[in-house]
Amino acid sequence: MTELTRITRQDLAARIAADIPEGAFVNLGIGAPTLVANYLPEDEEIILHTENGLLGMGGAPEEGLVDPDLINAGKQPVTALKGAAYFHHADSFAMMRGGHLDVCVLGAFQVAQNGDLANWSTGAPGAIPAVGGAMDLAIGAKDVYVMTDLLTKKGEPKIVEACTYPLTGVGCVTRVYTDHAVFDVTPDGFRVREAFGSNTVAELEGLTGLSLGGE
Amino acid sequence: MTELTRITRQDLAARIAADIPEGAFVNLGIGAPTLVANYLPEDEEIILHTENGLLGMGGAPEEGLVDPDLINAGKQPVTALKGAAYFHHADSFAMMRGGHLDVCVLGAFQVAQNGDLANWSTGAPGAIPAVGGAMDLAIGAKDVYVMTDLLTKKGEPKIVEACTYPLTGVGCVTRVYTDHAVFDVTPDGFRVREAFGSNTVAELEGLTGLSLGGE
Amino acid sequence: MIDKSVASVSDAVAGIEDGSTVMIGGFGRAGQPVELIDALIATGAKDLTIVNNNAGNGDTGLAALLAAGQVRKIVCSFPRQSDSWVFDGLYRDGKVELELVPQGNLAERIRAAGAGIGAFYTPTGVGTQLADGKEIREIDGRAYALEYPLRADYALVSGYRADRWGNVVYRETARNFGPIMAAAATTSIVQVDRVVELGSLDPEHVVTPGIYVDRVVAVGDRAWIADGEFVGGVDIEGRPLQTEEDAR
Amino acid sequence: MIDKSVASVSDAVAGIEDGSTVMIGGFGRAGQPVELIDALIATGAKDLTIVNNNAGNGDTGLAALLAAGQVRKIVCSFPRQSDSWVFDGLYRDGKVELELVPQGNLAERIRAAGAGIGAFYTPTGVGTQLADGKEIREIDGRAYALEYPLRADYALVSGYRADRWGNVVYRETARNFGPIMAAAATTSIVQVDRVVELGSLDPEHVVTPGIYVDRVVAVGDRAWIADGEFVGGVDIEGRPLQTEEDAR
Repeated sequence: MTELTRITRQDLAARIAADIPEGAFVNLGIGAPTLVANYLPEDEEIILHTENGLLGMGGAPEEGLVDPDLINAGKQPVTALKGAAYFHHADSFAMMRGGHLDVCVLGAFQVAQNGDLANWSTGAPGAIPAVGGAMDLAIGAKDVYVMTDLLTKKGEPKIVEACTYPLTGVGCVTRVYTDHAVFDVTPDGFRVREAFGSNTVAELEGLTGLSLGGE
Repeated sequence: MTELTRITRQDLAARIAADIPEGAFVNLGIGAPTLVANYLPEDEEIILHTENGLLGMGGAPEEGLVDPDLINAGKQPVTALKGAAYFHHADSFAMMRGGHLDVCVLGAFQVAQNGDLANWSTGAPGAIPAVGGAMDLAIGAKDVYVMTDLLTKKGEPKIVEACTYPLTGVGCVTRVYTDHAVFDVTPDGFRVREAFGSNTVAELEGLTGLSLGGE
Repeated sequence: MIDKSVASVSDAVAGIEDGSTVMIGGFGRAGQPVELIDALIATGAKDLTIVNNNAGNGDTGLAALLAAGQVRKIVCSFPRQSDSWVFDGLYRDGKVELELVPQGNLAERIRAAGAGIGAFYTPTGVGTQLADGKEIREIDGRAYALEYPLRADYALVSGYRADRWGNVVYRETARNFGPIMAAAATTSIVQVDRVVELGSLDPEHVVTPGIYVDRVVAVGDRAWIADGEFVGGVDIEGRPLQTEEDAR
Repeated sequence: MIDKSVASVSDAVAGIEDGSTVMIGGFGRAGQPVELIDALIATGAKDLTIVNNNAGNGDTGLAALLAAGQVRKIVCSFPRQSDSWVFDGLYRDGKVELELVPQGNLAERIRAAGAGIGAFYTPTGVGTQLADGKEIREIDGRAYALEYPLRADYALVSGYRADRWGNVVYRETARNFGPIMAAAATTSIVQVDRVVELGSLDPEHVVTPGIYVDRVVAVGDRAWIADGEFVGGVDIEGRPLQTEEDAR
C-alpha cells in the first residue's frame, strides 16, 4: 500500500479555520485545537469563548505584559479584544450548555460513527481522571468539530464503529478533521467530506475498517 | 366588652422597625410594609432589597429627581444608597429563594397558627389573580414578618386556625405584627409576644377564638 | 465586520410572525422597550404569546399591544395593577388567556431556557394553587415543585448602551428581565439609547454579552437624560416633567 | 455601621473547623485566594472537604494545603495538570478522596446552592461514567441527569476591590468561581487587593453584592499591579517578572 497523504497539524488548523464563518462564537478547548486561532482570517471578526469566563479572547500577550489574571482554559496567558466581556463560571457554562456557541473544536481519543466522543479518559487503571469542561462543550455547541490524527501512534483508527474508551458525550460530534481527510458525521455514519492529497475513500475505508459511503 | 387598644399603622411600622437589627438585609414587599422604612433608625445601616434588582434601596427621590428607571417593587420612585448594587431578575430571586434575606415584611389576608400565609388572592370568582414575588418572599426570607390589622373590616380575625383563602406559602410566617398585639408563630401555634396597651391575652383569645397560650 | 445594529425599530422587529412567543422586558415601565413594542404593533402580527412580568400599564407600550388585539396569551406574575385597565377588560371578556407564574419561578424558568437546564425543583409555590398538578419531590426534608424552561421565539429588551457586537449594559432597575430574556429567545432584539463604538464598554461591566443578542437599535436618549446627564423628564406615570414643580 | 472588613487573613479564616467543607475560588492560579489559603494552612484545620475547579498547582496555595495533609476529599473537575504533582502523589497513595464533576455541573451545582434550587436536570455527562447511578429523565426528547446543589460551610474567594458592606468586584478571568461560591457558603470570606470607601464601587458594576459576603480582608496589590496600573509582575508559573526579558 502506498503512503497516504497526511497534512501537518498547522495545515489542519488552517483547514478548520477556513470553515468558521465571520461572526461565529467559537470555543477552541485546550491543546491542539487552540492552534486554529492562529489561522482565523485577520480581516474577519470571529469571537472566541474561553470557559473560564471570557468572550472576545485575543492572542498571547506581548512581552512584559503577561497578566496572570487573564488566561485561557489551558491556563495560558491571553489578551482580551475590544468588545470582550467577562462573566462568572455559572454564566460561562450556561452559555455553553444553553447551545449558544456556534462551534467548538475538541481533541479526541475516539469518535464513533453515531457521533459519540471519547476524549477525557483512556480508562487506564491508576490514571488520574480529569474532565474539565469537555463534557459541557461536547453537548453544548451547535457544531462540535474534532481535530485529531486519523490513526493513533500504534496505527489504530480513531474514528470507529463504537467507542471503547469512556465517553465524553453521546452523539454530539458533527465533523472530524484529521490529517488524512475531513469526515462528516451523518445519520448513515461517517462520510468523507474532503480527502487530502491523493487519498481515496477506498484507502480511508481500508485504514479505518469503516464503510465511508464511497460511490 | 371594653374597647381594646389599637395602635396606628404608623406606630405598627415603628414597632416592626425596632425589631430589625443593624446589618440586616430586609425586603419590605409592597403596600403598608413599605412604611417600615420610614422608622428604621437613621444612625444604623439596614440594607433594603427590592425584588426588581436592587440592594441598598434608599427613600423617595427629591423633587425634580424622579427617575423612572429607579423604582421599587410597588413601582414607586426610589433612590439608591452608597453601597448599593443592581442585578437582574434571576439573580434577585435567587437571592430571595436562596435564603439570604434576613427579614421580609408582608401584608396578609390570613395567617394560620402553623405559619401558613394567605396574602395574594381572596379566591373571589371573577377576580384577576396576581401574585408577583409574594410566594418567593414567603418561602425565602429567614424571618417572615406579617404586618396587618388583627381583624378585617367586618371584624373577622386574620390570625386563624387554618387559612380559608388560597395560600401564598406553607408554614412560612415567623411573627405577626397587628394593631392589637405581636404574635410569634411557635410549634404550639400563636403565642402573644407583646400585647399593646392594656390588651390581655384573654381578650385577644376572645377576639380570635384561638388559644394563645396565656398562663 | 460584525454589525448587529439596524437602522430602525421596524427593521429590528422584522420577521415576527403570527403565533410567535415574544418575551418583553420590563418591570412596570422600567425597562419596557416601548419603541420596539410600538414597532411590533405596526407589524400587525397577531395570536402572540407574550411573556412579561406584568400585563401592561396605562394605554402605551404593552397595554397598547394588548389593546390592538394582537395577544392571544400572556405569561406573567402580576397582571392586576392600578393602571392595567386594558388587560383587565380583555381578560374579563375572555379575549386573552393568562398563565400566572410566581415571579421568581418566571425568572428562573427564563434563565433555565437560556442555560440549557431541562427542568428544576423550586420551593416557591409549593402547597399553593400555583403548584397544582406539578410534580412535587422532597429533597433534604423540603418539598419542591418541578418547573420547566420558558423559551421564546423573540425577546424585546430595553438596554442603555450597546456596541455593534451586541454587548449591552442596562440602567438601574431597568435591567430586570432583560439579560435573562435575551438569553432565552431564538432572536433577541435590544433597543438602547445609543449604540457606542466597539471597545467603549468595559469588558468587566458588560451585563449581556453579544452572544445573546441578534439585533440592536438606537432609539435616542430617554426623555429624562440629556447628553448623558439626568435632567428629570417624566414621572413614574409617564407624564412629562417640564419643571421641578411637575415632579411633585 | 456595617463593617465586614477584618484586619488580617488569620482573623478572616477564624472558625474554620476540622471537617468543614470549604469552597476555594480560582481556575488554576487566576483567582486563587493564596493568602487566605496560607492562613487556612496556619489554622491546622484538617479533614477538610475542598471544592475547587482544580487540585492545586506547583507547591503553593491549594497544593500547599494538600501537602499539609489537611484535605480529606476534593470535589473538582480537573485535578490532573502538568504541575499538580502534590495532588497526584496523595491520590495515588490513597490519601485524598476525589469527586470528579464536569465543570459546568460543578458550577451549576454551586449556583443552585446559593439560589435555593433543590435539584436540576442537566444534559452534561449523560451517557458517560460521570452520570453513573444518577437519575435520568427525558424532557422534550432529550436525556438529562439530575444533579443536586453543592453547599459549603466556608468560601474563600479572591476579588479585586471590596467595600465595607462586602460588595466585591473582580479582575478579568480571575472572577471565575468567586461569585457563585460566595453565594453558596454559610460564611463567605473574600480577600481583595484593597478595601475601598463605601460608594466608590459603582452599583451597576458590583458583581458580588454584600449580602453574600461575611468578611473581607485587604491583602495588598497583586504583584503585577502598582498604584492600580499593570506593570507586569509574575508569569503564569508564578515566577516574578523583573524585566521584560523575564516575560519571555
